[in-house]
Amino acid sequence: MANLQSFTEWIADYASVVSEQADYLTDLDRAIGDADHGSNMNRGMVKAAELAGAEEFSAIDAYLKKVGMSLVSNVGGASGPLYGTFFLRMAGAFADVAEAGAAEVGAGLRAGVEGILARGKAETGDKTMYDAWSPALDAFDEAVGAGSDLAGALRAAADAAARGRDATKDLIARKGRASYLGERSRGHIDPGATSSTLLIESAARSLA
Amino acid sequence: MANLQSFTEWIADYASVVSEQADYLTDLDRAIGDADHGSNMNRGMVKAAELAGAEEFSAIDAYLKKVGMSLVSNVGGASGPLYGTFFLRMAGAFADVAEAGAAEVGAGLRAGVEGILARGKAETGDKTMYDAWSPALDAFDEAVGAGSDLAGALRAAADAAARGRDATKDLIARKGRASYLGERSRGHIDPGATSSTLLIESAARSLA
Amino acid sequence: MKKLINDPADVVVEALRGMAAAHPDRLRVDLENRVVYRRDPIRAGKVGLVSGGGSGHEPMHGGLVGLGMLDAACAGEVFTSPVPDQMMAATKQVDGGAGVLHIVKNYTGDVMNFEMAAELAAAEAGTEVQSVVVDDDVAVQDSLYTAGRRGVGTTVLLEKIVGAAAEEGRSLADCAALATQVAESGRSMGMALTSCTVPAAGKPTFDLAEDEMEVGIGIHGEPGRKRMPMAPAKEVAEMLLEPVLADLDFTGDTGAIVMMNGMGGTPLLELYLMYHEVAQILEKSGVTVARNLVGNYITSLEMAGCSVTLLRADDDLVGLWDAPVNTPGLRWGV
Amino acid sequence: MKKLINDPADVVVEALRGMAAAHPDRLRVDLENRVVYRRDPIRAGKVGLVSGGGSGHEPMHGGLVGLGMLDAACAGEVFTSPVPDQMMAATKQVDGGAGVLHIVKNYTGDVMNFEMAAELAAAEAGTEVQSVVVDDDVAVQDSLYTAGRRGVGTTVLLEKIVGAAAEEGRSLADCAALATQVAESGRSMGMALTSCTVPAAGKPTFDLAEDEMEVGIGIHGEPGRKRMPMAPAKEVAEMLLEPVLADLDFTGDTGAIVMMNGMGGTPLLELYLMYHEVAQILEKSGVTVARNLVGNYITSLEMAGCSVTLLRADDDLVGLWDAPVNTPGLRWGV
Ligand SMILES: Nc1ncnc2c1ncn2[C@@H]1O[C@H](COP(=O)(O)OP(=O)(O)O)[C@@H](O)[C@H]1O
Ligand SMILES: Nc1ncnc2c1ncn2[C@@H]1O[C@H](COP(=O)(O)OP(=O)(O)O)[C@@H](O)[C@H]1O
Ligand SMILES: [Mg+2]
Ligand SMILES: [Mg+2]
Ligand SMILES: [Mg+2]
Ligand SMILES: [Mg+2]
Repeated sequence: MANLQSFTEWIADYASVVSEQADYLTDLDRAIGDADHGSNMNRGMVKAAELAGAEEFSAIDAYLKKVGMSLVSNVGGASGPLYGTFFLRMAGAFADVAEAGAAEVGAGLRAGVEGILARGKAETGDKTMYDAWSPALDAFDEAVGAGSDLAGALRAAADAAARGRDATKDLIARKGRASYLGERSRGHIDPGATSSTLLIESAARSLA
Repeated sequence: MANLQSFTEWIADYASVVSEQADYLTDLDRAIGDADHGSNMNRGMVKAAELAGAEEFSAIDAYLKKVGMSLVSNVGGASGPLYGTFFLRMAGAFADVAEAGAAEVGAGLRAGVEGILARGKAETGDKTMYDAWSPALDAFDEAVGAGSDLAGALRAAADAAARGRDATKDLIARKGRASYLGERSRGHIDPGATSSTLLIESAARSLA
Repeated sequence: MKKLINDPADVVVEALRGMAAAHPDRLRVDLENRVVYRRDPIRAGKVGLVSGGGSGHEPMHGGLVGLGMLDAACAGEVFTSPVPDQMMAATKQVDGGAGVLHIVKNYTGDVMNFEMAAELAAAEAGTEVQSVVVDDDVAVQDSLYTAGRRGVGTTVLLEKIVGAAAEEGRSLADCAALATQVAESGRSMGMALTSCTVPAAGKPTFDLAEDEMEVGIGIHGEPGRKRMPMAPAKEVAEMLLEPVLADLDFTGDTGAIVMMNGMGGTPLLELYLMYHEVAQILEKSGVTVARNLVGNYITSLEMAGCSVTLLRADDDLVGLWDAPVNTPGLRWGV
Repeated sequence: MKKLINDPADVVVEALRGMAAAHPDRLRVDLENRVVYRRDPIRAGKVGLVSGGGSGHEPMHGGLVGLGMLDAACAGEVFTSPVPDQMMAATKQVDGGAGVLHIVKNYTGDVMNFEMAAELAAAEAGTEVQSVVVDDDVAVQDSLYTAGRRGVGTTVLLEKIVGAAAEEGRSLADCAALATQVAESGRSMGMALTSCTVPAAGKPTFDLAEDEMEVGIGIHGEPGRKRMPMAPAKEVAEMLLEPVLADLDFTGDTGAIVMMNGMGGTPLLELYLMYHEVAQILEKSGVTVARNLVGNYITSLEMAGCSVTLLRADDDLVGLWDAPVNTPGLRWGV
């Protein structure tokens, strides 16, 4: 079961992963974007990770809402509104939830991803972060259906996300900056799919 | 004895030498100037060499005057007025001279160099074209004094110019663009001293 | 990376301090929100014009704030869209009661952040906000199923023209309609001789060989549509104008406002040389140049290269173009 | 060499064609003599202002021709002084009966060519010509026994100020005296992050390592006084201002006109950042900034780098500075 503390650990863990991987994320974005995805995410996650220390939170939803607002306010670019909306919508799914099991976390992730879709209007195969999220959600639900606990479901989601991320390599981008490259976007992994996979992997470490 | 034809040959010969050496002159100017001496001289000499074909000249002085005016009008930079003045003043020394021997050519060169001094106010050791001309004139006069004919005197002058040119390498520039470099101008041969040496060498081939 | 900067993280805010120091007579800079405002508060009843985007395109947008042009410009990190907080702050400040127009370049990030800001500003302050999205870059194919074309040079011309309309006192609806008209009448195409280096990234976004150029480039150091061997200016001009002219109809009496824009690292000497080529092609194509701009207006840091923008302009647009403007980047009539 | 050009030999004349095409409302270009003139003939009784020099420093000088500034600018080959024929043609054209002032930057070539032109113009046409030689570059030691200091940034400020005085109808003697005053009151210092490539030469004039900068640079791609490791903007600003401030006396009430100038390849973002550093140092030094310019005004092709110019300016100079000017490169009040 994941409680408020698990969620703050998730954010802290992800912030440290992003800081380590910032150059890599930026390199991915250099190939098919504008070379800022790592610094965008890092700028936002540094701020988001500071929230837990600066303020006393009493509930998961209040905390996730602040994380979302902080990302919206600090990241900019495409990833700011997308990740910000993800956390804001996820927060909405945790009203009155103090301890989250597989069902609650699954609902939360799905609400978040619906936010990403609402903002970005991406579809499967557009070579965006959704191409990591979509198989991750499916794998999560499948694992839960097969009797997995939260830890197992998150592990399955992370693996699926990684496969989805790798599969973006062969796609032609149809959304975001990489779409301007047309054919030339093929052959490169999508940076946002990569940072999203890292977020799910981090959840698998922290939330279960 | 040098006649009008010898002088047009001189200009034609020098034009072809400058065209061959333009990159080298520009390289010298790149080190301590602004990388244009070769193209400046080449632009001017192409035009000067065209004069003889385009117009019928009846006297050396009229021809040299046109050469000087053409250089003034086409070279620009420091070398334009300097070489232009050289030929204009040299022309003045050939009034009524149809056939020039060592005495006339010596007087002509000296008048030309006085023009360079009047324009540029350089002194010996300033690391300019004057550092080629000054020993060249002295060597010319000495050779004439020792009984040399025009050919011998020009050969002596060319050798002395080359030594003067080489000696500019160790000098610190005090005139022209190279002077802005101070100490850092040392170690490089002066481009103008090089083009002047080529002019005297060309005279040794053409005027005698 | 060689730049005249201190810490790469401080580039944007330190440059904004420089703008504040340089133009106290005309600008006011909110350093915390990173918004450049006109010095004087908005005139009651005037539509407020807000633009913004990533930094690194100067003078756009901060240098285009002033009489007859923008009321506020939000500065994002280098090549990164600003965040909704900045746009909300700006929108509230320049609401003179007649509503606010957001001028947005068509990039996913810019569009989404401005969208969030408009939703929030309407909810929080009740400010009426309309938006125009500029997507004029013919290097990118337009499609409903992709992010569509990028917004580039036409943005500058639009900010000038709609700025004049707002100054005249036209309504929000009129300004928005005019903005849409301008956005639809402008097309651009760019190319690069070199890449640029985002300060935070520390190395060039792409590499070009000594004999290559990148054609169909945007303004963020993104690679373009194709890499080609270097070509003479004349051919470059043809390559840039061909798709622009194919996409704009100049039959009838309509003239063009032409912008020969430098990407930041190309000297004016070359821009004028390119303008000569462009003017010749336009003459051959029967396009009358009503007005022109030659210089660095929408740049990509220190990238060497250029872009051409053509705007179909009737007498009304040209009249608005000629109206007084007083910004650091564009000034006449005052 | 990567440039937006056709044949390197045609760069200057093709760029002039571009200027002519871009500014038919304000300029007239004599392509044969390579002189940029104001469109309208000189007003009888107005002193004519002629400047010129090598090309590659745009907008200086051709882009500074117009109301309130130059009457004519002679364009030499890239980085090569124009020839006397050009200056003579210009001098005769802009002689409105009140004489002509030649504004010359202190380079051996420029000085000698303008000297020959003045001698010839006086002899041929009887035009009264006076000259001012600008030598404001503190990177170079002044001395009677050398070529002295180079003329750089102060030239731009001088052309604006004396341009306003001539427009006011001041006499040749007054304009020349004012020009001398301005030349003596201005000092500059520059630096480069990269070299530049003269089109005809085809390769960079000097090479700088990735971690080096060249301090005390001129405007012709000449190497500077010293090569140093790259430093933060703050230290660069100190390095540039220190010798400038040491050479100008700002005690009393006199303020400064400050120009933060880009060398052609440095983006405005960095110039504003540098201006912030400069403004801070000036404040600490007790120097009041009366007016400022931030941008590319006297450049060195695509060189990355900057220079700072400080001009001691009393109320008279500031008044002349504020007078209307309408050139492609500088415009206000019109
Ligand atoms: N419409 C969209 N829907 C979902 N994800 C998107 C969309 N557009 C872009 N992205 C994601 O955003 C990532 C880029 O983020 P980032 O580099 O921070 O922003 P920007 O593209 O504005 O520079 C892409 O790799 C992609 O995964
Ligand atoms: N005052 C002077 N007197 C004599 N020669 C000079 C003087 N100044 C410069 N020179 C000569 O001119 C040469 C440079 O010519 P050039 O490169 O064509 O002109 P610029 O220096 O204007 O670019 C120098 O190498 C030097 O020999
Ligand atoms: Mg990006
Ligand atoms: Mg030279
Ligand atoms: Mg970005
Ligand atoms: Mg030169």
